[in-house]
Amino acid sequence: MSASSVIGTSLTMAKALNEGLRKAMEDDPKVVMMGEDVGKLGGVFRITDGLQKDFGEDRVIDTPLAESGIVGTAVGLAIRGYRPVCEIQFDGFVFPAFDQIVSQVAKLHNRSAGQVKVPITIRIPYGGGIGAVEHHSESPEAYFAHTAGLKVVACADPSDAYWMVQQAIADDDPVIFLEPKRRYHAAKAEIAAAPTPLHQARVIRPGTAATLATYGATVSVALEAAEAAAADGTQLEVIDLRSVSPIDTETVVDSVRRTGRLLVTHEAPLSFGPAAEIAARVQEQAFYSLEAPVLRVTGYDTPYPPSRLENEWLPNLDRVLDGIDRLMSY
Amino acid sequence: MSASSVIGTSLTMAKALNEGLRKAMEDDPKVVMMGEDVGKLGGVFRITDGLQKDFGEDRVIDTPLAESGIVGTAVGLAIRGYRPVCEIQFDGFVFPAFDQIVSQVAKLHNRSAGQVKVPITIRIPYGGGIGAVEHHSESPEAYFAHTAGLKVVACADPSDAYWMVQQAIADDDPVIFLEPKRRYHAAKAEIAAAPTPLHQARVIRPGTAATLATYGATVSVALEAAEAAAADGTQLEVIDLRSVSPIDTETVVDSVRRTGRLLVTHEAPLSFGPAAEIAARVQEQAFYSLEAPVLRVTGYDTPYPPSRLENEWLPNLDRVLDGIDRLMSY
Amino acid sequence: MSEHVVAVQPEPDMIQLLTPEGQRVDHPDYPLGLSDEDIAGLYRDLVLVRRIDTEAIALQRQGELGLWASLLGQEAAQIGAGRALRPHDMAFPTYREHGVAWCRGVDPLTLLGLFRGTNLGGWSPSEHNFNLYTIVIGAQTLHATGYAMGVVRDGAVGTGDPDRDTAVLAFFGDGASSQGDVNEAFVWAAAGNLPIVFLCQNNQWAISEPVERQSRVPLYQRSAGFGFPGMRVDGNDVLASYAVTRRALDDARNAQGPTLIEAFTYRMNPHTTNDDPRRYRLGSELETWKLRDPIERVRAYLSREAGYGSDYFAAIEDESKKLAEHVRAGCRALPDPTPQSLFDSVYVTMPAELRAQRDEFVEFVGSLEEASA
Amino acid sequence: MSEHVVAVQPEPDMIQLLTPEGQRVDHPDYPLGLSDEDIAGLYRDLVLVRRIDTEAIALQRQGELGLWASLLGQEAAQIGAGRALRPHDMAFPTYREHGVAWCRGVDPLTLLGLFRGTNLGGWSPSEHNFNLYTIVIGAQTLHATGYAMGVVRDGAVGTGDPDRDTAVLAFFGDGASSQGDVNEAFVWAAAGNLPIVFLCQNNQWAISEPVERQSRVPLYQRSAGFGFPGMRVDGNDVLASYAVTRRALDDARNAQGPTLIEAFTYRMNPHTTNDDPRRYRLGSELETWKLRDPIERVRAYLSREAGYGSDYFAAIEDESKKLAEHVRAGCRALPDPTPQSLFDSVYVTMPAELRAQRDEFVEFVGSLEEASA
Ligand SMILES: Cc1ncc(C[n+]2csc(CCOP(=O)(O)OP(=O)(O)O)c2C)c(N)n1
Ligand SMILES: Cc1ncc(C[n+]2csc(CCOP(=O)(O)OP(=O)(O)O)c2C)c(N)n1
Ligand SMILES: [Mg+2]
Ligand SMILES: [Mg+2]
Repeated sequence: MSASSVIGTSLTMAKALNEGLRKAMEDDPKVVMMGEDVGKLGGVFRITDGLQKDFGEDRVIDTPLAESGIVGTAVGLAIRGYRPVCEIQFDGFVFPAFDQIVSQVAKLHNRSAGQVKVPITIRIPYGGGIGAVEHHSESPEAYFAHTAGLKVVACADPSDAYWMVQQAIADDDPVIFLEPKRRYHAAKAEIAAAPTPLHQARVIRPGTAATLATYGATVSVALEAAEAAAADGTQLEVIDLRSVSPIDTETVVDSVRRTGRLLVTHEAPLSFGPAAEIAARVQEQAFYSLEAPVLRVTGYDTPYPPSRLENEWLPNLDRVLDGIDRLMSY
Repeated sequence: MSASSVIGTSLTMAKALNEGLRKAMEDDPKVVMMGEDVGKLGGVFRITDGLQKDFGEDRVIDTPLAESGIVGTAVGLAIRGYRPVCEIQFDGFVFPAFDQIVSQVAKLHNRSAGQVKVPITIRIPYGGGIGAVEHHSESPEAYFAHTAGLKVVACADPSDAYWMVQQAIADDDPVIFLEPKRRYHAAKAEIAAAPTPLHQARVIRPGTAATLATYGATVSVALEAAEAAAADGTQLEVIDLRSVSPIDTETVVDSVRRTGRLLVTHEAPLSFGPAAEIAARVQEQAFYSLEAPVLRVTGYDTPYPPSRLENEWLPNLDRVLDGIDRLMSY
Repeated sequence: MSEHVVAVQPEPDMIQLLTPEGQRVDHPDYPLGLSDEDIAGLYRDLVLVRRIDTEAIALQRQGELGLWASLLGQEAAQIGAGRALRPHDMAFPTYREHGVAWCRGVDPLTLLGLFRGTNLGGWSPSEHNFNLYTIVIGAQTLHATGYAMGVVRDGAVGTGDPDRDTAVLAFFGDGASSQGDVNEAFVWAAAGNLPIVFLCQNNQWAISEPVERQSRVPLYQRSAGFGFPGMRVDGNDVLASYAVTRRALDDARNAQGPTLIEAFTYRMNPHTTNDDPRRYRLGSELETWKLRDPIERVRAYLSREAGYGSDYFAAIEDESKKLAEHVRAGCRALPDPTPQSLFDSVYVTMPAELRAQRDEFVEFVGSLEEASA
Repeated sequence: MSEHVVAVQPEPDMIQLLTPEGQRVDHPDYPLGLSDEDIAGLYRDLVLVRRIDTEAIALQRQGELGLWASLLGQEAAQIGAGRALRPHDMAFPTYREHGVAWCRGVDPLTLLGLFRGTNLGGWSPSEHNFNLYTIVIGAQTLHATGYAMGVVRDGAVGTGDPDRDTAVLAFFGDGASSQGDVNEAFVWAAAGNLPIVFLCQNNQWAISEPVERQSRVPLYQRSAGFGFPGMRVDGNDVLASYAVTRRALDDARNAQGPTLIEAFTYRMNPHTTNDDPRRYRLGSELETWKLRDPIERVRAYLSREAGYGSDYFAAIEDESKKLAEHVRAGCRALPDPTPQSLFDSVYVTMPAELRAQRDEFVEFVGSLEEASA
């Protein structure tokens, strides 16, 4: 299937990503995929399914089993003029590559005073809710968002998945691309005819009573919560941030100026997490508009729990609604 | 010199740390020091000076040159019942050990449902202002503070340095111990007779107009700023947080309830940094007391710059005073 | 003890003491020193751990486990190594060493909890001298190395006292051999002449990647360049696995330093119950390896050469059925952890802010229960 | 060309083509193929990079540089390797390869900027085919490996066209050999049969740690277990360093795969200007190595065997003085970066929020200047 034909069709997020990657490879011969099991197997989630068959082993590379090596060699490929797309098999396995990401990928453009570009995309299936064992359900975005030189984005629906992965790859800056793995096979959705700018947030449900901002895996939870709250007469405005770094603060602040209230939700642990940054900015930029403090509903400050407890740990519908209740009680 | 004799004497922070480590080794034969150059050389900052000579090569270990190996073997030593103290030579070199710290050191106690203790202390000379080359001036505390299972503390004066390093080592939980390297040889100060609890913040200068909260390397800047502001008639309350994780939020909130205003300063970059967490908590817990938004004066969202620019980049006296001006203008 | 013949090795340089056909072979450097009764005991181990594995796969299919990483085909490497350990030795497993866990006295149900999602590793490492499963590839090799540093510092090596001298056994896979951590562990072990044995189960695959993706030379050769010996053993031969590991552990205990053992074996099942190997390997490969089955050859030896009869095998079959029953019933009965245990054991001393988070959580969960009551 | 004698190697297995006394030696596998004029050129390189080093140390003492990492004693390893590169080959240095930088045409002043703190690495890697200095130990070996993957994908290896076939040269230190990244680079290079040469300058020390802390066997042996050859060269012998590196680079270009070269040398100065080696090593060690000085032996050869006279040496001394002048004056004249350049080149496309941060910063800096005016 030629990728351009998917516009207007309905796809799962997994398929949309696959089509997006295929399109990126068609558009630019310098794009290479690399990672553990991305070739013959098509990745443990099959996101790169069929790409090695169609583009060859030189462009879809089953690497040795070492994440620092994957990202470190991607840096070298980038210096040679390639545009590597690394797959990290699961969120919890990105840490062996942390040094290469933070000290090399993020800094090389700056180190070279702009003379070297590092257009690497690091794809990370992230987040919980799939009943997995340890290290397979984490949300490491805050680590990367705190690192100057990196961009961090998360897709939440198939159309964004299709477009954003192409935008990330085409971007001359390094991008950490978060894929909410538990949404890979959720409801199909239509692929839009054109992309939204990569770092622009989107109001995905207008409302007046309060703003609910989130991204990635928890966007669907936020929409459910807005549905439930509406049934109770509370109209929530839901924002899909899409980009964790940079954050489109303006869209959030605009909304809060209208609603006076903000709840932020994500799966990453609470303390020093992304919601803290959003709270800090919003209370600074919309101080006089806030009728309540910015509240946060997130993963707890514990390691990701054994899967029998993950539903309690995750910011689920009940917890978000409870947060909204607390927010409205001010 | 027997360590107990230093109480009441005046020491530099470097010497105080050295005495604190010595005392910890005397008190518990399971305490071992490990790292690059910590033995014969006494560390590049001489913080472990003389310890190998006095305690032997088995307890002060010059390791091979690999940070993942240093921390990973420390985990094994801890499982065997030891209490390892790892020195990371400079802040920017902790990242090769990131996986071992985040996925093993932080999680092993939880993984074992409490059956394994990991009483590892990871000492990191951190922060800028010493005219160094790349990777030698960073402030990585937010990465660790966002990681459940770790504790993160920073000493700011010789007495705290002496006591806190012993408390960190004696703690059964893993502690990231940040040493503000540019303060190693700053003014001597007297070693107090008894320690403050490790995770308790301290009001180091009382005031009424606004609260200035910080830790580690920027405590002295905050005190200078308070001095300067006092000359202009603005009485700032300065809090040395001492512990970045857990944060003693209560002490900060108490202060803000009285002053109505808060500025947080640290060297780590702004976005997704520690000040964001403090702002998020304070606006939540002291919403009705705040007369102005919580403001932040921190490193910028760029890689640490070449040293000829570091004074501009760091939260220096001018920048903190400017922040106070903005804070008071609400 | 039956007559021994020296057979041709199926792979050059691979140490074998029992051929796939069940014939005992001698190797000058690795005398076996086991009675037929001992061998019958190993046979029992092999059968029982395979049965646990079979049951676990079934339980996963029935939705009782979230996942299972099968050891099928690797029983001999694991039982051989596991039985070579002395009680006070310490072992550091990956996520697939169910056979070693068995040898270390870990209740299979505790293991299942991890794959069911009721715990993250429920046993006490110090009680069993068997560390928790480590999922991040290779990380445990450094833990094992550090533990061995502790052994040296405790003076528990090279004393000649068998109840004191202690060895450490670190497991890892062929894929893991590429990780920086594993190679750093080699550096440390060599530099410190540590009492550690690195046991690489080369099961030919790292999920979909054949071992050739990791190395173009046999993995046992890796250690020489770090300054310690390496050897390849037939990992489907429980006797060779036992003898070679025991020898290396003895060397470690006697302050002879580290050894790398490559146990040449095969992962006969998918990587985990989530995997579909039809996408990346030929069925014929599996067929070849079935001829080298680790259990069949011991059974052949016992019945043909050591005079064990159907009674013996029936008794073990019986025991195996009972174990299966224990595993099935026990797994279903594993209690879910309580919600508030989320906050337990994050720290030895729970910080006040986490306690507040827990208290809010408990209150919230209570309010939900109330609402739904 | 003078008569060659085969001398006894001072270290077993160490390749040497010029003895410390200045005698040419032949090695069957490494024909030199240089004229005396070429050798005189190498001599010039050695003298000039040593001079840059001397000046930099002085500049640091005068407060003009924050730090300097001296190459004293390692000139031959660097010039030999640097001159073995073809223009379109790519090199990946650590922080000490000033001699290689020289060969790659990087202005010494640009280098000094890094140590002065006016830049983080000012040259264009693609213009010089010389990557930026990398300070995180070992990280660059993976970059070099990835670059070599790109070379292969560009079809720039094994074509037989010398202007097309490209090799990659990765530098690292004896200390760095312990890092996971370096060993992962070996895994990748071997698995991909990549056109890369790993050049380990074993200068005997990693700050205060002697090489025995990292390995109990010679470092050149490390690569064999990964599946590619390694050899030790006399790193104080510029001719051997040249010939061995050239041969390895040729092999790489010809699709023969990777090579590890251990250049056996000595760091004659402190680790950096911050270091005090009296704390950890004996002065007598330095005295021994002075007898193996990399420059003296070439001078001895040129004057004794190749007929170069004092005129030649005086001319080079003259050039060296001029270079010193250029370095001294140029360093002092290096402009400080503008404050607002803090925000340049963090991203190719500056995000709006960072632009806002910059604008605020510029305004703030302006207000300070106003206030102080
Ligand atoms: C650091 C890390 N990266 C990736 C993974 C995902 N993963 C789990 S098992 C596996 C393959 C391991 O292969 P091998 O080491 O040969 O062990 P085997 O599974 O064959 O026993 C991978 C890639 C992981 N667990 N840890
Ligand atoms: C990851 C990392 N850890 C620590 C350091 C600090 N450091 C700088 S140079 C050095 C010693 C390196 O020794 P070696 O590799 O032998 O190179 P040499 O300096 O001798 O050229 C150390 C520990 C670093 N730069 N990077
Ligand atoms: Mg395997
Ligand atoms: Mg060195």
